[in-house]
This record gives sequence, structure tokens and C-alpha cells, in this order.
Amino acid sequence: MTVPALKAKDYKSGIKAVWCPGCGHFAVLSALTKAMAHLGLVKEEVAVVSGIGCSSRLPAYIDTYGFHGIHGRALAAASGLKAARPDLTVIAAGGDGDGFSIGGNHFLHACRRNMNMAYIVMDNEVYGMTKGQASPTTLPDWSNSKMTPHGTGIPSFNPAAIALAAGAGFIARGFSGEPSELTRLLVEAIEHPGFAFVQVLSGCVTYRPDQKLWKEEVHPSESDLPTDDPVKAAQIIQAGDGKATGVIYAKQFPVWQPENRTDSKLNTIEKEFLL
Amino acid sequence: MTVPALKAKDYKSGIKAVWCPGCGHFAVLSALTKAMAHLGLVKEEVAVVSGIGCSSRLPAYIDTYGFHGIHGRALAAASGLKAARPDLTVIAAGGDGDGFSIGGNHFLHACRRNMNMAYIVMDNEVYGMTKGQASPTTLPDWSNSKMTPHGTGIPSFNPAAIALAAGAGFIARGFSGEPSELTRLLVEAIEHPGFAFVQVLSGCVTYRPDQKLWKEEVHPSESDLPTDDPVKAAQIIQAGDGKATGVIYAKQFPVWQPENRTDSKLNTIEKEFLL
Amino acid sequence: MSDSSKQATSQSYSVAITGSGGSGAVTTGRILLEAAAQCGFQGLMTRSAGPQIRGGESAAMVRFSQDPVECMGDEYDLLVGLDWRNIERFADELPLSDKSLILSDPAAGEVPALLRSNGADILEVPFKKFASGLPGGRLNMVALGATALVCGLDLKALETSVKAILGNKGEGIVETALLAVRLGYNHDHRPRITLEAPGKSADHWSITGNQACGVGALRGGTRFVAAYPITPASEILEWLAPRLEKLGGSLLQAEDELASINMIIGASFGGVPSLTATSGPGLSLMVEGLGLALVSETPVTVVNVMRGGPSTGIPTKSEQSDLNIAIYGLHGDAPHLVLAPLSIRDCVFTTQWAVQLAEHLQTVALVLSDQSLGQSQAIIKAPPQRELSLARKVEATPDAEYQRYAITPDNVSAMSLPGTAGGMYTADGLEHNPRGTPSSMAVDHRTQLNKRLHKLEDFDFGEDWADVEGDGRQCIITWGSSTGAVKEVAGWLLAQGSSIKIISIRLLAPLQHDRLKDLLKDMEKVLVVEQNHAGQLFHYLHAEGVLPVSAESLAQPGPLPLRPGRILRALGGGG
Amino acid sequence: MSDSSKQATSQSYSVAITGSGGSGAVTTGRILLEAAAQCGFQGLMTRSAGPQIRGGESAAMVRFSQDPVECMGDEYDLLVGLDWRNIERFADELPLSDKSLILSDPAAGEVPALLRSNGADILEVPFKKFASGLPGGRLNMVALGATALVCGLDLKALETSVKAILGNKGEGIVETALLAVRLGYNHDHRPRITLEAPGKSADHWSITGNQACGVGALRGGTRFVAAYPITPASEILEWLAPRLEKLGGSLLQAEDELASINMIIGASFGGVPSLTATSGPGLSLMVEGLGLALVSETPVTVVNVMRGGPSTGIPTKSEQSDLNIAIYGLHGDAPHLVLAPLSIRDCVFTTQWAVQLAEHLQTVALVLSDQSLGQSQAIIKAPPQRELSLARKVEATPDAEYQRYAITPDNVSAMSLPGTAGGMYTADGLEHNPRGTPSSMAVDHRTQLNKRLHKLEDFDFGEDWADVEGDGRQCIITWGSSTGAVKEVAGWLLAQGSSIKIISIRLLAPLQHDRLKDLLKDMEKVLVVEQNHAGQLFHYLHAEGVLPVSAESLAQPGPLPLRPGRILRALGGGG
Ligand SMILES: Cc1ncc(C[n+]2csc(CCOP(=O)(O)OP(=O)(O)O)c2C)c(N)n1
Ligand SMILES: Cc1ncc(C[n+]2csc(CCOP(=O)(O)OP(=O)(O)O)c2C)c(N)n1
Ligand code: SF4
Ligand code: SF4
Ligand SMILES: [Mg+2]
Ligand SMILES: [Mg+2]
Repeated sequence: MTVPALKAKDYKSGIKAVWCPGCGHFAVLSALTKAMAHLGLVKEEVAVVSGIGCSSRLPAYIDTYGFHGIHGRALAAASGLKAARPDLTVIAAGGDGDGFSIGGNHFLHACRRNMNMAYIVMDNEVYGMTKGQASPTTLPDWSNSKMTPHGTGIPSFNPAAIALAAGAGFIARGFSGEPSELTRLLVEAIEHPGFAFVQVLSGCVTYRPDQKLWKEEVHPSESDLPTDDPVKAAQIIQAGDGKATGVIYAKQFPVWQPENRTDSKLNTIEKEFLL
Repeated sequence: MTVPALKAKDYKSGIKAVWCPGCGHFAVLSALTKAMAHLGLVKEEVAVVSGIGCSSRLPAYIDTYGFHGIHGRALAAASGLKAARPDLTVIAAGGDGDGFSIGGNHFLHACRRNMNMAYIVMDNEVYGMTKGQASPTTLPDWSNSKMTPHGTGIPSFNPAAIALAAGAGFIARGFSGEPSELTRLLVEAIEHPGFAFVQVLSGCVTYRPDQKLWKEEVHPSESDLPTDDPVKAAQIIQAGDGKATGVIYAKQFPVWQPENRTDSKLNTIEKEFLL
Repeated sequence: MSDSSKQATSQSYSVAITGSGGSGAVTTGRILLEAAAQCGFQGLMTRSAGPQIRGGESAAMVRFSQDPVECMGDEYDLLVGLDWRNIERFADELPLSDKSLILSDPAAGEVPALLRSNGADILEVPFKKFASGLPGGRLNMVALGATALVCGLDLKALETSVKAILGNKGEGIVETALLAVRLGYNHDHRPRITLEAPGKSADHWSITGNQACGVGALRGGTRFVAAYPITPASEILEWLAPRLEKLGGSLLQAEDELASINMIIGASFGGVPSLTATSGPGLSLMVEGLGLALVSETPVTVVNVMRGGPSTGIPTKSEQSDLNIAIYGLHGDAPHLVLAPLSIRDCVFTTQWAVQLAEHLQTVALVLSDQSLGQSQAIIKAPPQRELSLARKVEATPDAEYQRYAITPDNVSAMSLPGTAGGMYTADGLEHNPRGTPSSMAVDHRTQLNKRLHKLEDFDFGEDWADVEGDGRQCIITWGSSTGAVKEVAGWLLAQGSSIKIISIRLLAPLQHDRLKDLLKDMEKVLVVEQNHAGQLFHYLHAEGVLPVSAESLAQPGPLPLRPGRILRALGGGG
Repeated sequence: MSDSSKQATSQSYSVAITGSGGSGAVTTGRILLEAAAQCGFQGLMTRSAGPQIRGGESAAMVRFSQDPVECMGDEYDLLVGLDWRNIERFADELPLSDKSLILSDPAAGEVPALLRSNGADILEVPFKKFASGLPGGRLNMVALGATALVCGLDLKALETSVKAILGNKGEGIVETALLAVRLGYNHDHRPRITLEAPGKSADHWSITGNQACGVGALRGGTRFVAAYPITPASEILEWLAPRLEKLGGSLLQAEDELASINMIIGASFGGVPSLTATSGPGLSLMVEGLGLALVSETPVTVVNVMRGGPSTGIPTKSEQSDLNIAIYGLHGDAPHLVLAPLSIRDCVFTTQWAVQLAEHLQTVALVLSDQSLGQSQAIIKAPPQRELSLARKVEATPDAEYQRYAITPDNVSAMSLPGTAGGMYTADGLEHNPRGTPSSMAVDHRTQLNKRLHKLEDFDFGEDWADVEGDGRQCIITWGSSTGAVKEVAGWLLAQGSSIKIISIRLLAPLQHDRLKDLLKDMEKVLVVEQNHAGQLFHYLHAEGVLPVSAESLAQPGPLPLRPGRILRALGGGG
């Protein structure tokens, strides 16, 4: 049976996004649906799983299966789903607050566990949905939130460095202002066998209008990338300005997936209790 | 007023430890009290804060203030205490399960936050207290726990690598089988201004009898250490076998401590609500 | 406690202003409220927003009166439509009657039928036309002027308020706004109401419930806060952060709620009164930590600003549905304090009391505010300072016999703070003996369970446990933000010559059984009023054995506010 | 449901074996229990340990009978002291009377006074001397032989049991053990009791409650488990892990409980019946996730094996104090299922039922087991397989009108599983309309609140909601592991010719009001029995309005088991 190829718009649900006009997350939605079309994914065989935040509203806008969970737990829900349903293409998505603040532990362990899924973090260096507090990726001197009136004073969290140290096998950085590169990165991430992490610089027009400057600041990485050498990757990530896009690191590790060995009956198992 | 110098034993509380005979944690207790004596710490100005696990029982055995909290939250409680009471010497302690599994997120953020405290993880690559399940630092092929009968199959967590990526300024590895070196490391950690992380290989005789081999395997680091170059530190950590002891990385970053600016009265503050 | 029982016998005026994204309905409402305050009125402004993250359609509801205003009424006297786009989103929140007036701009099209259906009068004012005559003129400012006129507010007061609120936007903007306001104000010289303005009062505050909780926290002595942002609690934290540090305290933005609760436990162990604020999902993450605070007897206060639940629920709307988790949500036998402020103004006292009770009794205090209190702006009489003789019992000179968890007559044991020589001990969440050493013996468990229970049960909480007003053989029991509407009903009844007893419970746990039973002794009718689905207070009171079998429940979930008329009907018709 | 009501009228025999670290009391008890099982007895072994992580002093308590054994008795018939070190740790757990016998080794010194004080008989056997005659001989095996003799157990059965349990330690060890056992058995030919051995039964199981929960989970169709280890629940997971994978399922050890609950929600969203097991502290961390499962209507089951609380409490000892958090611990209005197994054997059925109810009703099911069920070893009749016609309603051919949260007559909506063409939707923890689109409208909130409530309230749970036995005008209501002791009391009363009604509630939420009220209609006395401090069931039943005002509460916290005699006294003397 040949199915007519789907276009990006066929992957959109038609539900109106709650996002502010100009929010970077729109571009991520577009790029992701384009990546899905490019890969010819069968809609019902995809599940997009998220936490809570502006960015985490993503699943509802995509016409695949979706799970809009609770704050910080996207990767946990996605991992359970993938463990139980290895046949699905599982994509986890969310924000920098969701993924790196409250969700930091699951991020660490999902990198290690290396299940076959993509994880897209729409990083706007702010908690958009709760009206503009500092997130782990916010620079220490950003003092526009009343909760941290002098800035956090804490060096910002380096997602790529953490992912690498935690054992992720695919690390990329994209930009909502470069949609076609972003689409390409997402295609590669979904194709990568194992846990693929994509940090997307996706500006918040409302609480971080200064991010308009990203248009000038973001640039393709100058290094010869991707590398599969973790030490080199560490060097590149440490030396970088955090604004270089591209696939930084790609290496195949054994993918973890629980093994189901269907070779017994419950009746037989229960016999062990007989004296 | 000159106070007679205290000996290590003066820092012990006299409460009988619940640990199994031969448990590595005894040596950590000894080394820590020796370090305290060496530093001449005033007992009541020290607080030892822990989570839950065999290792986390430590505070009760030390005659300073102690807080035996809940599983995984030692660093959170220690951070709050230090924020409110910067005058105290705060030492957080616990196990590999407590610190790297359930407590992983606080570990990440405590490294970044860089408050002035030492964090000692007694790493036995197992959950001792719950009778021997795999922890994040357990090697993937260790199959002695019924919960993971074929081993976890997941590459083990590299605490030093994570600490470095997360921004810790002091990273050391010690061994309960080398108590005098361990004492030295703990002294340096407590003296380091900022967050100082010490991973102590501290064997579990009961659930990891194989760790008797550590006596042979653990060795002083061969590199010229400590370094203050994060890239070099990353290289050393990545290349290492995880069994090399010593201070790996030491670098001073600004220490985070909330600023108290006592320059107002509540009455004055309340005036803002007047029309 | 309060002089609000008069409110409903007095006159009040309610205005709703609605508009689509960017139309400025909320700013308009805020200026109107403060203009009324300039005239000496007390008042309340609540708001409602669409699902957009920011700048979607919204409605501002303003009510003012010579007396305290603690709820919205049953109907609006005046509805101001800046435009009619998406009005169906709000229609059920904006009841009108044939006594209502609608101010509308002919350029916005006809007033939608669902607003006209109750026979409200319509007054047309060309907001847009007037505004377009001014360079940069905004139609909401024209509408504001017209509204203020209808409300009978003084133009000078209105101008003061415009300047105060728009002041930081620059002089040009203020000037244009003033021109627009005057155009609206002067187009038609027929004020519709003539509430007598009391004249500006020097001791009135303009404050939200979230800010009021912040004030209460500071008054109670809170000097450390760790927290994670969440709607609708964040403003407590945002208000506190810059102010705490001026008082020698600090606020730490934590990585999550597991961290924040454990951080304040750590800080409080260090001797500093500590607090956090959150909402349902965050509270859920804190319950393990609350148990630790409770068993280690480390005082902490958590302000939980309730929103629609369960799960993520309706984050921006109000509901009183976290009573269950607040009272029963810890594992094990875990008695602690649960309080609820009865109004925005009362957020100050209740939060102060909670913090000091937690300190005094070395336990956990939960304060149940909600979105409708927290995010509404009120004009209130400044709450007087109250000195409470409640403080942590500290052991300054511990001797060798010092026992952290010693059994004492009041079951509160003196705490030795880090830094105190000779008082070293390890606080523990494991069950322990009086010294603090972990124990799994039945006798230690029972002793400490009894201690933790009786320090609460035997404490004399005095008269503040509830606001009790009125008398008669009928009684309404309520709590938290539902109190305002209940008091309004009491006022109506009083005005009609019939009377009713109102018990608004401020201290929900430990429940003051004897006092409640005493009050309920001769009642013919008892109605329990609250804003949730299950009747959580109703069931809790039954669990505690204080309600007569015949008691009735009026439980209405959010997001719509509980209106006085609904309560009156429940009283009359048996729920 | 069970044939256990006979138990107490029949004879049973109770033995306690104690010893210091390394003495092997638990192994001795286990062999004794299985030897009794070889003779056809049913039985139970509980254990108690000191604070050491491992190898500290411990006690094994064994009771066997021709009939089901579901609790320990009031006293021990026989106490075997391998030595007397640290015996004071256990003394209050080991009540003796003047009918008791103490087996002791003169080499261990005099029997401590606190054991002798009740007038128990003492029989001396030189365990140590006999053992030292054998190279590698262990005194506990000598004691085992002597004990078996006193218990009237057959030597062959004992030998079979020694071989079965020590078999994996190597042939030499078994041989020596058998020699030692025979020395003990033969030293004195006077069995003290002569319970008639029923003869080995082909359908008896030796199983712990934790294993039984595992069996129930598998019978219910659970095929995915994610979990984090915790005492006393880990054995459920350790039993399931290797077995799930043989049935096409899997177990994932998660990084924490936040992960485990969200993982099983994800898996269940994928269509696979999913479960986790934990204890109080872990359950606390899961309540936010439970709310998500509930609102997104994703079925999950959590087995909570209760231990002493609150906070870390007493991890290794039993208590029934998590009823509050189980029923009320979610924020918002959050009705869901709460069940409790009534015995070790019932762990199988109750867990199966919970899993299938969760699936059928697309909600959260909590199963409240406890340490005394979970970690005790029982000899029981094999629980028969029960086919329950309860399964998830799945939409296999969704059309364009498909609504995930459609309102249906039974308020359960068919779920479209990932992989199903045309059924794509997004599950949400935000309040939503029937399609699943987030909504903050009052009408949607009320509709979905009603749906989630009524799918539970209106469901016919049939007869399994409780075990109801006996009649008369007196009644005991109980739940969970307290059932065993309550049933024993009923048996005593019946034997004395008086009768009592026993209601052991298996389905705690939704509470079956009408059925309960009906049962309680003509009662003169109602006593609610449970193992906690606050009387959590007692208050809950009052909250739900089913108890008469005169009902009494017998609530005794852990860690000591609730003994039948204590219940009898409460019945007689008014609690
Ligand atoms: C347990 C819990 N804590 C806090 C919140 C409040 N909250 C909702 S979204 C959010 C942060 C969102 O930031 P991010 O993930 O960066 O997404 P963005 O809105 O910036 O896209 C927070 C703190 C919550 N919903 N649940
Ligand atoms: C919330 C919670 N989950 C699980 C547990 C059970 N638990 C107690 S200690 C422990 C692990 C201890 O391992 P580790 O930290 O490595 O310490 P060790 O005993 O090995 O020294 C676990 C899982 C708990 N107490 N609380
Ligand atoms: S608040 Fe920021 S992140 Fe959220 S939708 Fe608006 S622009 Fe996007
Ligand atoms: S179980 Fe292991 S970690 Fe725990 S006390 Fe014993 S040897 Fe130490
Ligand atoms: Mg963000
Ligand atoms: Mg460990």
C-alpha cells in the first residue's frame, strides 16, 4: 500500500497555540513537523511527550500522540513509554526550566540510560510560563526578575557539557531563527539510535526581549563537527560561547531497551511457591 | 582564651554505629574526625548534614551538630543551612545512591551554586541500606541484585565528570582503605572556599564483597594534580579508571552566599502600600 | 477581628471591564480601583484571563464601597466593553441584570446578545472615535474616563491615579492618557450612581493577597525563604526577595520544590524562621519534606496559594481544593498546623500567626491562601501590627543532660541551635528517643507520637482560631476566601431583620473541637460553604465529629467565584 | 472469600526463636515453618531485627495450625533462646505466660528474669555442647531439632525442610546440620504438644506478602514496572524483575520515585498495564504523579507497603498509618481507588483486583499492604485463579469524532492507544474539554470533575469490597493486616457461643456507603480496629458519614502487632 507522502502541515493539529506572537517556540513546532515529514513518520506511531512550560505545550499542536505531563518529568514519562512500546518513535520536549532545573535528575539519567529517543529543549534562558524568572541557563547577571533582583550570581548551566559528562551519544545545538538548519538537526536527532539531545535557542519575546540579539550572536560552529571523541567534544563545549549551532557530538553507544523474553506461563512461574 | 586542642576521638559522639563490621564507612568517620581535629574546628560550629542510607547515618556518630534528613536531600538541607548560617562549617555527606540517584539534581545545582561547604560521598557502588541494589556508579554488568538480574546494562555514572561539567571548583577522590590520605583530602576539601566534592571509595563488605579487590585496584593518581584547567581535568577524568585517588581539580570561583543588607525597618517597607 | 460584617448592608458598586488582547482592560481596572481609593473607598479588583501566556483577552472586575469589600457581588452594576472579541470566554463570569448598565462603543459593533439578554441598559460612548482624535490616544483611557463618571468618581482622584499607575511609562504617555480620560469623563454629565465618597483615608493600603502574605511572613519574623516559582504564588516570592535582604534575611531560588522545602528545613535547623510559598503541584512535591520537618521538630511555614486542581488543573484560577492534602497529605500519623486567611487583609495576620505558631510549637504550618486572594488587588484599612508572644523555645545553655526531644509539660522541647556549646545533637526523621538517637522501640515511638500530637492538641490557640459573628439558630461554617461571600449574605439577612451565625475557620488544624461544638450546640441548621467539588471541609468536620448529622454542604468548585446569592439560595432551599 | 474464620477455634502453636547477631534465629524459624508445612500445617513466620544494617540480633516468630494463620497470637507457647544477648530489645514483642515453655541452653546463662517473670516453664537443652561435638556444628540446628520435637513435628518433615532451605549451601553444611538437628530432636522424647498433623497438602504455598503482591500484579496483567528500592517494598520488585521478562514484560529500576511514577504513567499511556511498589517516603514523592495519572485518566497501580511513620520513621517495622495520604494525599478534588489486602494470601487477589480496576476505570489504584504482610512468610492454600471481566476500554477504530475524554453513560471513555490510526490525541494534566484540549472554563471543569467522580461512585464493585463474617449486634470494622487478629477474636467469641459481625474492608475508596450503612443498621456496638495512632480509618468512616456516633476506636500504632487479646479487651471495656 502506498500512502501519499505527508507534508509538514499535515503533522499540525490545528489547535491554536497559546504562545505570544513572535515566540521562538513557533519555529520549533514548524521545524519538528518538517522533520517528521522529511522522515515520513507515520503519525500514529509517534508520541511527543512534554512537561510544563510554554515550550511544553508543544504536543497538543502536533497531530501525533501526545502526552503533556507534569513539570520536569517529560523524560521519565517518555522513558516509560519507550520501555513499554519500543515500536514508537518517542520525542520528548520542553523548556530549560523543565529540563535543567526541576528535571535535571532525569536529564542526567536519561543521558546515561541511552534509550532511543530525541529530547528537544527549547532554551530561552527564562521561565516563560511563570512570567520571567531566571532559569539554570540564565546568565548570572540578568537581573530582570524580581525573584533574583541582583541576578542569580550563579554561573549558568551548560546543557551540552552536562549531557556529555552524563554519557549522551548525540548532542546538538539549534536556533529557532535558523529553521532549516534546525529541521536538519531534528532529523538527525530522530534518526540517531539512542538518546539524542538537541538544545534549541528559542527566544522569549516577552520576558527576554534582549534575545532579539541572538539573530546576530548565534553562528554555525567553526569546529570540524560532529566529533565522536568525548575529550574533543568537551574542549569544544568548554571553549565555546554557547551560541554555536550544529551537531557537536555523535557517537553510537549500545541502546538500552528492556528485553522481553516471552518464554514462560504465569502458571509455571507460580509453581515455585509449592512446597 | 586558649582551648585545649581536641583529638579526633573528641569529635566522636559515642553512639554505636549500625554499620556491619568491616564496612568502609568506619574509616570515613575516622578520617573526618581526624580532619576536624587537624583543622581545630570548634565542635558546635560544625554541622554535618546527610540524607538516608548506611553512609548517611554518619552525623549521629560525630559530636557536632547533625542533621539526618531524607533520602537524596542532604545538599538541599545543607545549602539552606549555609545560606542562613554562613558562620557554620557545613559538611554534607551521604552515599552514591543518595547523592547520584535520587539526589542527582541537587548535586548538579550545588556544584553550580558553589556555596562554601564540603560534600563527601561514600561510594560503594551499591544501595547498602536497602540490601544491595545497583546504584548509578555500579558497573553495568554487576548482576548480583535481583532487581537487575542481568546487570543494569547502563554505563556507570562518573561523579567527577558530572561535578566538573556542573561547575564544581574542587573535586577529589579518596579511599577508605587509605585513611591518612583520605584525612588529608578532607582537610583540603573543608578548607577550600566553595563547594568541595570528595568521592570516597568506601566498600560495602556485605553486598559488595568483591570490593575487597579495591585494596589492589585503587592507586594514587599518576597525573600531575591538582589541575585548575577544566579541559585537562576532563581529560584526566575521562581517561582514568575511576580508581585513582587525590585532588583532581581545584580552582577558586566566586563563592555564592546570599547578601544580607540590614538597612531598613519593616515599618518603612510597609509604607509602600499607602496610597 | 474585622469590621467587615457591615459591608453588605452598605452600598457598593461593581464594574467589569473586558477587552481582547492588548486592549488594556486590567490597567483600566487598576486605575479605576485606585481612583476609588483616592476618594476614600475600599475596594477589590479581581481579574480573569484567557489561555494565552500573555496579552490575551482579559477582564478586570472592580468593586468598591465605603466599607471593606471581600468578594465580588452577584451581578455587575456596570459592564464596560472595550471591544467584544472573545467575550463568550467571560460571559459566565459576568452576570448582569436589568439593573445593570453596559458602556459600549458603537464602533465595536452591537452589544452581544448574551449580555443583553437580562435587560441591561446600554449607553454608547464612542471610545475609539474620541481616542483617534488624540495622537497616540488609547481607547481604554477614554473608557476609563466615561466609567469613572458613571461611577461618580471625582476627576481629580482619577487623574492622580492615572499618574500614579502610568507614571513609569514616561510623561508623554501620561499626558495623552489624561487627555483621553478627560474626553471620556466629560462627554456626558450624568453620573449613574452617587455613592458618597468617604474622603481619602491616610491609613488605607492598596495591596494584593500575595503581598499581604509577604507582609505577614516578615511580621512573623521570617528571614529565610527558598522557593521555586509557580502560579499563582510567585508574587509572594517576588515581593519578598528584594525586601528580605533589607531586613538581614534572604531568598534563594531553588532548583525545584524538593530543594526548596529541604532548604528551609536546613535554615530553620540553623535557627532562622523560614518559609516557602507554592501551589498544589509544588505542595505535592513537598509532603515528604514536611514529614521530615514534623518529625525532626524543625519549624517551617508553607504558604500554598491554591488554584484549580487536581494535577496541573487550572493554574490561573481559584479553588479551595487543597484542604485534603494540607490536612492529611503526609504519610504516617502526622499532626501539624493548617491555617487559612479569611480575606486579603487577613493574609497579613494569618501568615504572621502561622509563622510564629510554627516557631512556637516547632512544627509545620501550612497556610492555605488561593488565587482569588493572592492575585486580587484590594484597598483595605492598614492591618495593625500585632505583637504575638510566640517564639521558638531555645536552649541557650545546654548541659550534659540536654535532650533535644525531651518530654516536657507542654510537649515542646527547647532547641539547641548550632553554635551553642554543649548542645550538639543530630536532628532526625527516623523515630528517636528523647535524646534524638534513632529507635524502633514501641515505647519511643508512642512517646514521640504523643508528644507531637499533644503539643498541638493541648496548646491554647485563643480566640483567633475563627472569626465568629452574628447569632441565631442558623449557622454557616466556612473557611478561607469563601468567607467574603458568606459575610455578605449575613449582612443581607441582618438588613432584613433575620440573623445568622457565621463561623469562619482560620485555624483548620488542629481543629478546635470544643469551641466548635459549643458554638454549634443549639443550631437548627448548619451549612458548610466552600469552593471545591467534594466538600472537603464538610467531610473533615464530620471526620472530627463536630457536625450534626443534619448539616448540609454547599461545595462549588472553581473557577467561578462563589457568589452570595448562591449561598443564600442554599440556605433557603436546603442546599 | 476466605475460610479463615475457623482458625481461632482451632488449635495453633506459636514459637519464638531469638538470638544475637549471626546466631541464625531467622533460618531456624524458616526451617521450622516449612517443616510444619511439610506436615500439612498452615502457618506464618514474622521476624524482628535490631537496628544493625545486617546480622544484628533478631527474632523469628512462627505460628502454625491446621487452619489458616493470619496473625500472631497473644502469647508464645514456646520461646527458644539461642542466646540471651540483647534480649531486652525484643522482650516486649514476645509475651509469655505460665503456660509457656522456654527452651534454653545452660551454657548461655540463666534465663533472664523478664522472661521468667510470668511463670513460664524452662527446659534446658545443651545446644552448644551438642553442637560442639560436631565439626562445624551450629547450635541453632540443635535447637531446631529440640524445638521440632517439642512442637510434635515429624523428623522426616524436618529433614526435608533442612535440605530444601540449606540445600544451596553445599552438601557438607547440610549433612552437619542434619546431624545437629537429630541430636537436638532425639535428646528428649517428650513432645509437648500434639497438634494433629493434617498431612502434606499438594496445594499449599510458602510465600511472603510481597511475593503475593507480585503474583497478584502478574495475574492482573501488569507487564511494566518502574521502581526505586525501598524497605519494606523492595522484595516485590526483586521478585517481579526476573519474572516479568519471562512474560514479555519488564522492570526498570528508576533514578527515584518521581521517575518511577512518571515512567509507569508513560508506559500505561502506551497501553501496557503498569505498576510500581514503594513505601511511605516514596509514596510521598509520587503524589504529584498520581494526580497526573488521575486527570489524564491513565491507569496505574501503586503498591504501598506501609512501615512506621511519619518521615523516615521506623523503616523495618509495620504500621497502618498511610491511610490518610492514600485517600486524601493528592491536591485538588481527586477521587481514586484505595484497596488493602486482608492477609498475605489476599495480597494475591487484592493486587490483581486493583490492577484490573485501575485499568477498567482508567484511574489510580493504591494498594495498602504493610511490612507485617509483606515480609512475613506464610504457608497458605494456593489462591485460586480468578478471571475478572475488567479491562481497559480501548478504541480500536477511532473516527474523526473521537474524543478521548468523552462523557459516556459509565463515565469511562475509550482510550485510543499510540499506534492506532486516526485516534491521535494529547493526554493532559491540565483540565480539558472532552477532546482533551486544555480548558479553564467552569463548564469543562465541572464536567470532568463529575466524570472522574462518578465513574468510581457509580461502578458496581460487587461483593469483594469487604469480607463480612458473623452476625449479632456487635461489630468490628477493620482493614488490611489488622484483619487477622480481628478474625481470631471473632473465632474465640463464636467458640464461647457469642457472635460478632466482622467487616474487613478491602476497598477503602470509593467507600461503599450504602453497603456499609446497611450492615451497620442495627448495631449496638461498633468498634473500628487499626494499627495507627490517630484512628485514621475511624475518622475516615466518620467523614463519610457511615458510623454511628457511638462507634469506638481502637487505634494502636506500630511497631508491636495488634494482638487479639487487646481487641477483646477493647470490645469488652469500651476501648
Ligand atoms: C511542580 C511544579 N512547580 C512549578 C510549576 C510552575 N511552572 C510552570 S512552567 C514553569 C517553568 C517553565 O519554564 P521553561 O521550562 O523554561 O519553559 P518556558 O515557559 O520558558 O518555555 C514553572 C516553574 C509547576 N507547574 N509545577
Ligand atoms: C524517598 C525514599 N526512597 C527510597 C528510600 C529507601 N532507601 C534508603 S537508603 C537507600 C539507598 C542507600 O544507598 P546509598 O546512598 O548508596 O547508601 P549506602 O547504604 O550504600 O551507604 C534507599 C533507596 C528512602 N528511604 N526514601
Ligand atoms: S512568555 Fe515567552 S516563552 Fe512563553 S509564549 Fe510568550 S514568548 Fe514564548
Ligand atoms: S550494608 Fe554495606 S554499606 Fe551498609 S553498613 Fe553494611 S557494609 Fe556498610
Ligand atoms: Mg524557558
Ligand atoms: Mg551506596
